[in-house]
Amino acid sequence: MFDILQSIVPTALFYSAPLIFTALGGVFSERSGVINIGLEGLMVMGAFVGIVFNLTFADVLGAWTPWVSIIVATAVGAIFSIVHAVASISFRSDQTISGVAINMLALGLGVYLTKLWYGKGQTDMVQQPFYTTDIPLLSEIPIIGPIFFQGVYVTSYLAIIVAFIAWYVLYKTSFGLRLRAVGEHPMAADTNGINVYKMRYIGVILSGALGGLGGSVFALTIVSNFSHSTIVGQGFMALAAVIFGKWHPLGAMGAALFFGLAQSLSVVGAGVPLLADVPQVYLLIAPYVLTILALAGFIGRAEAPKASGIPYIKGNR
Amino acid sequence: MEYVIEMLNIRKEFPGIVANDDITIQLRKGEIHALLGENGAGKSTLMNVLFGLYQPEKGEIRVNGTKKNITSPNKANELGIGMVHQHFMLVEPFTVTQNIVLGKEPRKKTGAIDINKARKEIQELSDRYGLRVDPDAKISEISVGMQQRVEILKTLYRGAEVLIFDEPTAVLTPQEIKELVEILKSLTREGKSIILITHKLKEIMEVCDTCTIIRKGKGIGTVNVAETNPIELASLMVGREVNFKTEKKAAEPKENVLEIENLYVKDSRKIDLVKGLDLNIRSGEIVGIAGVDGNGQSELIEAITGLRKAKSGSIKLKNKNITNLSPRKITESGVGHIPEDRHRFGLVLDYSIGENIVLQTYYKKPYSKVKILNYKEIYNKAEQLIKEYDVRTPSVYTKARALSGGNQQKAIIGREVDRSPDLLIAAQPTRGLDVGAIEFIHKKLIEERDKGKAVLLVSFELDEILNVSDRIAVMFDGKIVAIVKPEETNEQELGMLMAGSKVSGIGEANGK
Amino acid sequence: MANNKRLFTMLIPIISVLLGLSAGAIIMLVSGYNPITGYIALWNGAFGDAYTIGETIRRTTPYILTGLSIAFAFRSGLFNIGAEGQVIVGWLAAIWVGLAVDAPMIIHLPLAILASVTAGALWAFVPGILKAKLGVHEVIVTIMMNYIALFSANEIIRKVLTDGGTTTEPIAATASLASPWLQSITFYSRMHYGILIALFAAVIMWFIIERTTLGYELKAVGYNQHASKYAGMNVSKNIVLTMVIAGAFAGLAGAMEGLGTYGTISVMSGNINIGFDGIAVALLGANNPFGVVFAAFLFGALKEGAGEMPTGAGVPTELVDIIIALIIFFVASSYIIRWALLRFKKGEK
Amino acid sequence: ACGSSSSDKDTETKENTSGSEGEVTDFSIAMVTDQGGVDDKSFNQSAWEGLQEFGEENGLTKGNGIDFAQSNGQADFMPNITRLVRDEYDVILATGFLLKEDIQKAALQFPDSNFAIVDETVDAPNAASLGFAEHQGSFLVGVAAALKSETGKLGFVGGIDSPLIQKFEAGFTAGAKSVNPDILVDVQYAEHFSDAAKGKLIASNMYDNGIDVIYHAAGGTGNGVFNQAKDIKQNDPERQVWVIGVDRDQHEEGQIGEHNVTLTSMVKRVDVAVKEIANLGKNGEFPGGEKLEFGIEEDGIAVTTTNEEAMTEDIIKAVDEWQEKILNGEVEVPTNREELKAFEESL
Ligand SMILES: Nc1ncnc2c1ncn2[C@@H]1O[C@H](COP(=O)(O)OP(=O)(O)OP(=O)(O)O)[C@@H](O)[C@H]1O
Ligand SMILES: Nc1ncnc2c1ncn2[C@@H]1O[C@H](COP(=O)(O)OP(=O)(O)OP(=O)(O)O)[C@@H](O)[C@H]1O
Ligand SMILES: [Mg+2]
Ligand SMILES: [Mg+2]
Repeated sequence: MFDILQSIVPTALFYSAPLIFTALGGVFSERSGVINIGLEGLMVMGAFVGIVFNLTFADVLGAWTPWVSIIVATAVGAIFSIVHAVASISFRSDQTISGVAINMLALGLGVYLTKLWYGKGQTDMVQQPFYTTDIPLLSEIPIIGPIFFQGVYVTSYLAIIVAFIAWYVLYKTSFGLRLRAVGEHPMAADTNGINVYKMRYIGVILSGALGGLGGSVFALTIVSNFSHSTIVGQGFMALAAVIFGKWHPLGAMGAALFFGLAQSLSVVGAGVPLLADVPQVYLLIAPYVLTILALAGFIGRAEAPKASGIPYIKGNR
Repeated sequence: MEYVIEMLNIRKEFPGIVANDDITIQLRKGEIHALLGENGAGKSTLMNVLFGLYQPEKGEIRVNGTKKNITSPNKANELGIGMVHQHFMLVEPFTVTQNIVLGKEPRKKTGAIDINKARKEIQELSDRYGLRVDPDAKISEISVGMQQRVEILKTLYRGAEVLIFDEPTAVLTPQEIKELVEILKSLTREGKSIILITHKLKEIMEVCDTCTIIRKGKGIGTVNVAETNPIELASLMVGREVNFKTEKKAAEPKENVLEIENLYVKDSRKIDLVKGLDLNIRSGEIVGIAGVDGNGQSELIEAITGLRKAKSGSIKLKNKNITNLSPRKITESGVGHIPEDRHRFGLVLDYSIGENIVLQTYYKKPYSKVKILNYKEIYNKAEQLIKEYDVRTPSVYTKARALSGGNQQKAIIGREVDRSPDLLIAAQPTRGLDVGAIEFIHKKLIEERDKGKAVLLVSFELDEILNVSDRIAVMFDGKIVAIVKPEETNEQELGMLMAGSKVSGIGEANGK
Repeated sequence: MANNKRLFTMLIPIISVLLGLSAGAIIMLVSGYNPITGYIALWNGAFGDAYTIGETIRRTTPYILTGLSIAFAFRSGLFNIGAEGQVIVGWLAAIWVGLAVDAPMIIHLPLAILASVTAGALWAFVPGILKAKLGVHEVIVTIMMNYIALFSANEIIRKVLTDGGTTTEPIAATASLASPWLQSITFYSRMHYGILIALFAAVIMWFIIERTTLGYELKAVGYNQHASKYAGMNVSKNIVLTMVIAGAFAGLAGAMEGLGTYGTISVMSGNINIGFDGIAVALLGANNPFGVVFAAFLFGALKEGAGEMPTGAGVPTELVDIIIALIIFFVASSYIIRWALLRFKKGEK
Repeated sequence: ACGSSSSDKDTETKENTSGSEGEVTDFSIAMVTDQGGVDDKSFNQSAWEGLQEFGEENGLTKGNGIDFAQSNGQADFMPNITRLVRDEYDVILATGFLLKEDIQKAALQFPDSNFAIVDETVDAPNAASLGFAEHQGSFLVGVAAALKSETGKLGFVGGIDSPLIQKFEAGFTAGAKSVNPDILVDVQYAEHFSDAAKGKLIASNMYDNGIDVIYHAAGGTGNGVFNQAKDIKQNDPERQVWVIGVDRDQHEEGQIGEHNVTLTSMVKRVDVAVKEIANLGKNGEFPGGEKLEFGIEEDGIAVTTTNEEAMTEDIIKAVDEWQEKILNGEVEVPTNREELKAFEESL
């Protein structure tokens, strides 16, 4: 039991971390009233930037490279998401359409530039990815330490910390109150003197930043290079986590952890004698079936922020 | 310099329509100034201009004598102008406190909202003006009246000196209206100035000092309320004589159409709201249900029409049990329903008027055959009904969304009445409508009665109940507690009954 | 006024395409390619001769159907991200019938098509029923169903349709949509009769949505569930039905690939993207069946033409993805184009 | 492994067509890539290198006697093949089993052209099938793995469970067991050729369970395996964890500081096969309808020794011995699970 936990928990954590970051981005965006189906594209952008920056500056920055890389990817993700913001907030475009376009644009741009700069469809592997470590002090706690704090990526805990920060920001600060108000009833917010457009821009840009962060963490912990198949569906899983988690930062985190755990279990399960005879396909689809069952069984109905998806036009009811 | 607000020669256009055409209104400090006009006359538009939601094409606004450019609600707030909108501007999942402080939150050093401080400030304001609220309740859990008090507190919290009320009483029960009137008076006592939009002339006579009238976007003039009367106001507003007392013959009720026995219905929170209700309605009579909001009226109607499941008891229509049938079966059995919330239930706002006209009949001949729609028939019908019911719309192809509330309501009434149901349920049918439209709708209800139909009228307007009904059933705590005749009662007595106190001589009745 | 409106609905896609292509030209210039040779290659790749035209049409065919699938769901207020999985199961079912059944063409082909439609419909029934009965968000369920479809289909191909292999035998000729005649006039492109089915499906969708009581109900449910309930419509039934019909369209797209283009099904590694691209097609086509046909054709031509760009002009094919994305942005932001056009018109006066 | 290995689309190597030098032939050959470009560091790249070498020797350049058409997906295969037919190439070569159906169809449709496919068999008089004895190479890396392992537990990570990848699996297991009949081989399939996360999850689980050498035949999914091994090495340089690369020398992927976790790689010399078929074609000896297998004997398969530290003399010696046994027919390497079973029983 202890052994199994010790192998499941750290793997679930590294699998979940990129999803947590990205899903938190989705929460900010959708809470402000802008649907973000473009999370996948934001992750692609983050992965691309994270890898390219890492490859370029590894010699200069040494051990700091992965950290600087994810910061840069965060910044570029934020800037990139402005495209979605301008289209869906200022130009009143359908937010779903704009998000789909973001996905295509990011992948097209990423691979196009890779080919332009590297002359081939995929980059080399980075020399400075993230590595796991034992978290000082915490890893020495008996039982809990080895399970949760040994051989883990610091970025996994960063993701969990960011989730709590996101919760604090959304539910305890005036910024969060305003952001949520704009997503529920923009006109009420407007008549209270809140700049709806500004808040929505911030929401979307935060999603870009966190999506970029998620993508770069994924690339630098798991894949180590960039190609058109670096991000294949993780953004959509993050979107699922947003909804699964009922648009709540901690809920989204929980959902992402659930996905990680389910994936990890399906791999570990293959080695458990009891399950050895179960055809592999059942283990493969188990995480997805479990998600559906969880939703149908006890998560149930979830209401999106009321105004999400609707462009705000001053004076319209 | 005696005016706090002056709006001079304001003009505001929308694509294809001039909503405000050279309107002037001047507000004195400490007065309550009424703004009166038919539906679509341009009242809300004018006030939205003052509140910075719209920019006028022409004209100027002066605040305390100085010209100001009000470019946003924020600017209006800064100038001490607050507005209580017709459709509340409240964030439903938030608490009362959160809604009030939103945009101007007291903060702790950590950056978090200082909820305790906010609560204290709200308490002070609410004590001072008599605005009773529960600071920690969610908006979705409190009554409409309290929601309105939250709106008022929002403006006061922002230091408003001038308050605009857009049809504040349209959604309130008589009790709540009384409270509001007290609040308005206490506000003016504290030196606030108020602009009040309302369709209820009685209210204008009761609380207002002056009244500006607009008709079809044009300013007609301002009168001193003390020097006028409701009849004059109404004709100024409509441009013709208006009848107040609805003309009707005595009812000639015949056989039972609707019989409800021992009905129990739960609300969405799974609490019993209708608790053992008995009621019957006969053909050729209008039964009005009087009651304070939240005593189970909505749940009763939803149970009759099949929109909500009844827990127990029976509902019979012309001796046929229709309890818990599907809405379609019930409609087909002969029930028409003018719903309380016309935007939520009554219309598909993105459908054209024509498509809305066949909302319950689209699957029947001649509107469709073998499941294929016949748009020619549909629009023919719509043309006929918009003429008959005077629905003012550019065409039958116009989306319902683009119509004014009054015209939307007329379209719904046309649709429901035209199907000629044995039982017509009208819930708050005149809410928010101008006197002309109200008159029209009352006439239609009575016409139906005279054709031998049964009509169930639910309204918070005691005037309406007293004027239109042949029998009044008073609903309290999920039951009919009394049945009275309109000519044998008065507002005071009804008010007492609605509050749950028994009046000697009438006692408990079950309508049999 | 009304005239203006119609003019704008025509103009905006055209302007958007032009803007997208201009942006593509700028990107090529900046990255040191010659945009003119680039676009000539693109054109030749899509319409250069009978063969490429045939291939463009072939590529357009499934896009039309997945586009219709997603557009249909959107009209009822549902977001079907699951077309991807529905295509896979449709494809699988069509091939299965194509392989397993022995019958004359007049029975075999319709049966195979029916199988794909049913499979897609069933696959979409799951998110439909969960949404209708339990209120589970269809977006998550359809995403999960995509993965389940992928892995299950692979397993069935390996274990049932082949003996541990990765590609099935070709289906019997009696179940094939391929047409020697169409192939011969297009220099052996893989164009097949499926395009007729796809176009017919567009007409069907238009008819359902615009002319039938079912369409009337579905749209009403999409706009306002409360009013639909009030009007006596069965909201749950309509949600399920919408998903089922949407799934049927997507399943049919699978048949196009299975019975038309490939004649086989292979184990898939990851997404096939016909479903995801369908989202863009639907939105580009404004969820209108004929708009979808137009958008699918644009998509098909650009994607097909892209293949020629590296060989013809040295430009990476991804440029086309960038161009498509930009076109989508421009169409979506039609408000601003409208606004600019109006200013332009006013300025003229 | 596997044609569909991860894959990338490619950029054009910007070479200009220039006049050719040297001895000129009017023979022409072109290739269609599978889902990936000629720079995929794998399969397609190797094939293109073979063609280029052939071109150099015969004075041909890209667009002028040799060429390639890149496919980004299944939908591109047939158009690419047809385009090359219309451009009248003498031999059209497809790299990867994914193109099987299309080449089969094309061969029947265009009887006047010659076709060849790598990694699959097609049946047509004008088509040649170029196969590799991956099982042989896998057998040899299996030998190396068994000798390297300290725990007696090996892992195999496959991309998609298919006959081709099973060939790797069977050969690897047979090789390992030939050295040490008691050795355990844990076989896992990711069901994806580009799911690095899954690869990492599997590798993590395997290394946790005491496996110390993993052989991957999983394309991009293998990235995750390398990452996990390197991560373990980074934290504990003393710990012995190894990855065996596939298709080409994956030494570079295994580098971590001064250590390298790539024990060896099982290299498929697609270039050798491609050059061979080109030469046959040029000489008018195109082996239409035949099936050629490139094994150790034909230089079609190789085991790398780039990691000198890890591939000790002993191991190399053992590998050479087993190679000899395969060459002289002493050992018949199994190619699927059934043959493997029989093989194991015979041990
Ligand atoms: N945003 C808008 N765009 C276009 N037309 C509008 C808009 N807002 C209002 N109108 C039109 O302007 C006119 C005046 O509307 P307004 O809301 O001011 O009427 P009102 O007097 O408040 O009516 P009511 O008594 O029903 O509240 C109406 O014809 C209305 O349809
Ligand atoms: N974008 C718009 N285009 C056309 N008319 C509009 C638009 N926005 C609002 N209106 C119309 O402006 C009018 C003013 O709205 P207001 O808030 O006063 O509602 P109303 O007419 O009183 O209806 P109700 O009381 O039923 O909500 C309404 O008639 C509404 O239909
Ligand atoms: Mg109004
Ligand atoms: Mg009104």
